[in-house]
Amino acid sequence: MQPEQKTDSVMQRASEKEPTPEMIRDQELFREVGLSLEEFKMITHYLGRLPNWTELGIYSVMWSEHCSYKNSKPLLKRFPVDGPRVVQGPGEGAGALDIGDGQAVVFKIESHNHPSAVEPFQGAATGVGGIIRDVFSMGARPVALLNSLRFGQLHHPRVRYLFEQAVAGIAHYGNVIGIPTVGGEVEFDASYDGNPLVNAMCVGVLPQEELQKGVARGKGNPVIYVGASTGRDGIHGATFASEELGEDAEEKRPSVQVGDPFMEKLLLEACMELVKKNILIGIQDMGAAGLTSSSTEMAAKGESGMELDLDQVPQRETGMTPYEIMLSESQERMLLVVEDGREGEVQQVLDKWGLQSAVVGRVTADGRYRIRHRGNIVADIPVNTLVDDAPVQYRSGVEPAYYRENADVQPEKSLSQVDPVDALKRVLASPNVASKEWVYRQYDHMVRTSTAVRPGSDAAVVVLDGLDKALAMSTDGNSRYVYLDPREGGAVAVAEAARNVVCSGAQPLGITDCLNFGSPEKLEVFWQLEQAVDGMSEACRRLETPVVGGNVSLYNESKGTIHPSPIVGMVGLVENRRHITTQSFKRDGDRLFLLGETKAELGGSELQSVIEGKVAGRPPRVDLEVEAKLHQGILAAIRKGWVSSAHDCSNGGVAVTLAESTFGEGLGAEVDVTSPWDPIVFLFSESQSRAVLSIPPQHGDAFRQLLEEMGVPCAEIGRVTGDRLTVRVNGQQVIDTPVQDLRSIWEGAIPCEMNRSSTN
Amino acid sequence: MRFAVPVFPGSNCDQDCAKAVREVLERPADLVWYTEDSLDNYDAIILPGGFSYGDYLRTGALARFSPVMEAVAEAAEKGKLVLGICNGFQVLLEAGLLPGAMRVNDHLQFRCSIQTLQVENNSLPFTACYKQGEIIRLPIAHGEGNYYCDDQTLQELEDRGQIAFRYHGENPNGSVAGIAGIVNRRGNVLGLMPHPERAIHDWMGSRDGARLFRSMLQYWEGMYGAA
Amino acid sequence: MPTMKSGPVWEGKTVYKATITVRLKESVLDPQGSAVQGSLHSLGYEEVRQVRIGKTMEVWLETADFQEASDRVDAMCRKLLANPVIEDYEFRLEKGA
Amino acid sequence: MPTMKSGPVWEGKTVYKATITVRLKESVLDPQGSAVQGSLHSLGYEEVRQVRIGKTMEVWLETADFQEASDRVDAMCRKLLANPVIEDYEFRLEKGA
Ligand SMILES: Nc1ncnc2c1ncn2[C@@H]1O[C@H](COP(=O)(O)OP(=O)(O)O)[C@@H](O)[C@H]1O
Ligand SMILES: [Mg+2]
Repeated sequence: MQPEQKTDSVMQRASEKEPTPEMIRDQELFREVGLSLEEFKMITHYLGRLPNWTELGIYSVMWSEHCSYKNSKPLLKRFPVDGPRVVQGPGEGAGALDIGDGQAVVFKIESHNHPSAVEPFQGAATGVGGIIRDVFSMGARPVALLNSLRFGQLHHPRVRYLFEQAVAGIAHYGNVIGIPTVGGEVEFDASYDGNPLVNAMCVGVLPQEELQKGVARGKGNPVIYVGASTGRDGIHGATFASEELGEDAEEKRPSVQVGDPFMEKLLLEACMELVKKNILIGIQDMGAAGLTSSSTEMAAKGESGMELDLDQVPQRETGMTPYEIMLSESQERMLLVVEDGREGEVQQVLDKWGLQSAVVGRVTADGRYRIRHRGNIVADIPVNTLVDDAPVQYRSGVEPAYYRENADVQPEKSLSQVDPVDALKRVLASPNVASKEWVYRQYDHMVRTSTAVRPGSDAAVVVLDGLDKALAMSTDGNSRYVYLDPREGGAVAVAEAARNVVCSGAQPLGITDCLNFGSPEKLEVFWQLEQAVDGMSEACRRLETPVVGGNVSLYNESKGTIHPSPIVGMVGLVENRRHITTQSFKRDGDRLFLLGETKAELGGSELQSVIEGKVAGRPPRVDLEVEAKLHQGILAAIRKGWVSSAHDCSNGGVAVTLAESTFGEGLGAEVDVTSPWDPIVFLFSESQSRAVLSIPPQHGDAFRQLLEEMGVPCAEIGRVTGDRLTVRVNGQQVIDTPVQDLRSIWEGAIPCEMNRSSTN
Repeated sequence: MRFAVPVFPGSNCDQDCAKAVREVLERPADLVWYTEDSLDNYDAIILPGGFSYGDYLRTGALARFSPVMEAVAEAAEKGKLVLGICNGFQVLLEAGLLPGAMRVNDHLQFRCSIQTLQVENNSLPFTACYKQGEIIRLPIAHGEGNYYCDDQTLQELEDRGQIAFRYHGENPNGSVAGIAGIVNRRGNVLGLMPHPERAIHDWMGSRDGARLFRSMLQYWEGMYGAA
Repeated sequence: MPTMKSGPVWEGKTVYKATITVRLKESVLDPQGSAVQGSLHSLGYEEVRQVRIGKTMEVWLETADFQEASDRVDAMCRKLLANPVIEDYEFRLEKGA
Repeated sequence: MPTMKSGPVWEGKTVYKATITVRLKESVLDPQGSAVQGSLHSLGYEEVRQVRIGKTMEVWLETADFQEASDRVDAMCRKLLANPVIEDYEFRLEKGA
């Protein structure tokens, strides 16, 4: 066919209500769907004519930040993505790493921030549903879920409502589908008052030969649509996610989607059966930008074209236009490509699970993306212009003034006079540090009977059926540090995630990340993004944990910009179940060791936040060489069977590390240390690369010798005993409190806040 | 002794139950699709937890009309052991194989935690390996475990020793009289909200659930010999 | 209406809409109602004396006549839509979409 | 919608009962309704064309007059009882327990 003939045959308008191509141009209607004049010109150039409304919609979602990463692509290139274990790096639904025995772990994290700000229950629930589809569309059996959450201050009733509903939504989806939610993290800060963050991570496992890809290949092969029917829900969700939450966020409410975890459970089982039968050429979920992004990406990856007939698409509302069908983000839908003639086999499996399906198109060889509706061609676009040729923005950031001003702040001085017991109680009562049981007791964290370390320890551990191995996993990110110094903060996020995994007895393998930032058009925000990516990259290189996938969520602004919040999802491998270690003290009489060096680092600390109500100064620095040595030392000791408990030092410093270790079994500790610092600094400094380990008395000496040989600073600081936490610093008793008192404060803080009413 | 684990659309503890039978008892356990209408080849049935039919309408309400439920009723009638765990319990209530009904937890939240229970009657086919009055720990994970029955039914349950387990200490869902699990009059059908299959190894946090399965095997061997 | 078959009359059948209300029996404690009442109080609605929560179901069905529709809906309620152990139901039937 | 005008209040308060119906907006997917519809079909009720499931709430409250009761119930709905993002509500108010 000649291009000119085709242009003639593309319908200009699918409905009377749609603007004509000329109107789009003359009235600059492209701006309404988030495209710039420049981008509109590019589209016109690629098509060789004016786009109609449907085509414009398709470009707008495919070129949105959410799908095209137009602002972040150049930065993502800086991440290390290779390594001996990498089976699948960024570019598919999820990344995959070799875990031996022919198996791979498949995992990814994704944001659902904007939908959760508008409708927290469904927004969070559909976020979980989406990330699960990303993992099983790779052919992997999902085995665990995690999440990372950011909310404003709990004294606002609306914030309580958002928090309560988002947690309930996450719980609902995971519980119903039957995948344990084994971990996560939550931070509270005023910067999230109007813009909460909801990131969900899913981890799956598969035999490597069953790894699937999202490709469409083979001219004439059928494209099969499976799952829920398409409605008008979520239209323009991808664009919505790529804009600031303005005053009109409320009006964008129709774009809220409702999740059906029951449907997804059926879809999951059906897809697992199809994978086992080995009949799929390609499979991809319909996530952001729905049918449009799944089908175009499959065609682009397969270097093919595709022709879709929208009349075949199952629809649950009448009179939907091509624009609406293409851009709908109805949930629980999948797109499959199979060999011509094997539709029947697919059908059989789908029928068993009671899923509706339809052949909605065919793979073509001409690189065109062609859509039919009621017999007319309503879009005809070169596929690669949607996916590979999406415009990219190159920017460079500007260092914000606050960063310079913070250089002079010295919180160590202003905080040194605080009473240690009072400080400990206030830090333990801070919702950032307080027990998150209120959250995770709503998650079924035991279904699948593989959870060896339940939520509440440094990392969760999930055992693998039939193998002696286990997977440790954790999500981390300290947004205050990143705000104060994005480069350090980015590196710390990776280091802390790895440290958590190590303290559980695992070798860190790799990460997935979610970059939650404000508007990249603000050059200070872009600077934060750039710096954070550099810090994370550096840490990933040094700790040998490549980035195998991730997600970017920009434009997180409502009343102001959120704290820059890169989240790291780390997966580690426990070689032998005997190595699984948790943070609670186990035995009276065990010797206590503090590994690592304590410096006077209170910038961005929990202590500063609860006492002074501010985030200022420089955050703790991380020396990646030191960090790596710490990991090796802890793992070596664990593998020798010498470690009763291991808990890293993070928010709230050594004081919180010690207190939290006593809570599990109610076993107290007597600690006696010498330190160059004031007691308050020693106790609450958040210096990196530290952990507290308890060691049975008979192994203590050998342990210390091993760690010293490995170059890890190692101080014996006391022992596990009784039911009080007692701490002497430089001969002065600074804490002597019953564990039970501390525990009630720590356990009660969030439930107590949440018992107050909330409103939507 | 051969176990069947019926699978409804939305069941999600089916594999866990089968695995528990294999690991604790070393006996075969088959997953049986909900469209099956015969369970003649099995000696015991475990209705698994999960969200059959999404728990839509009422928990267990839609599953009870599956063909396999007629076979379950038949098996119960014949005196075979039928164990309903969590959603399985809810299905048994809806199917009328056990008295009462389930309401949403009194605090309205889903609750997952390891809970202490008291064994109220150890003379049942499901509880013989426990001591009378023993305090055990089993995980729960449900949003609707708030068992209800009227006063007369409760009195009957008490009088006839049909209460198998009661929550000890905290009542995690508001159930009447702290009931965690009940049997039918004949004692061969047990429904309970806690998950014994999630407590069979120390690394799971408790292994008190293993003895429930052992009790079933012991009972069966007592009836039919160790085949 | 998304999944509904076209016009109201089709092969001699009529579309009826049943609006069914299912309530917990009065003797059954309603945990949701109590919780909502608690929330209303703490939001400052202290004048609230009691709250009971039930379900409302709208069922569109196509039958020969009103009587058949009514019989069928009643049967659906008895069999599936309400649980007689703890719930009561009532319904209203009207003609048309 | 209530239309009664409030009269002068001479003495104490009156109990009103509000019957509130909360439904999913028409454009919002109702997976529960679809599942119930599927079950009704497989139970032989093939005449069912669509099912939508919502909530009904009965709230008893004690206020000075009808108008106040009506205003307060409306506020409760907006603030707590209905989720305006995905649900619509309506209510009926009557006097007496
Ligand atoms: N922050 C990031 N770090 C690394 N890889 C990323 C990041 N963001 C996105 N990617 C990768 O880019 C690819 C496209 O991502 P995305 O469009 O989010 O996938 P999906 O289509 O499943 O939503 C994915 O493979 C993803 O892993
Ligand atoms: Mg930690």
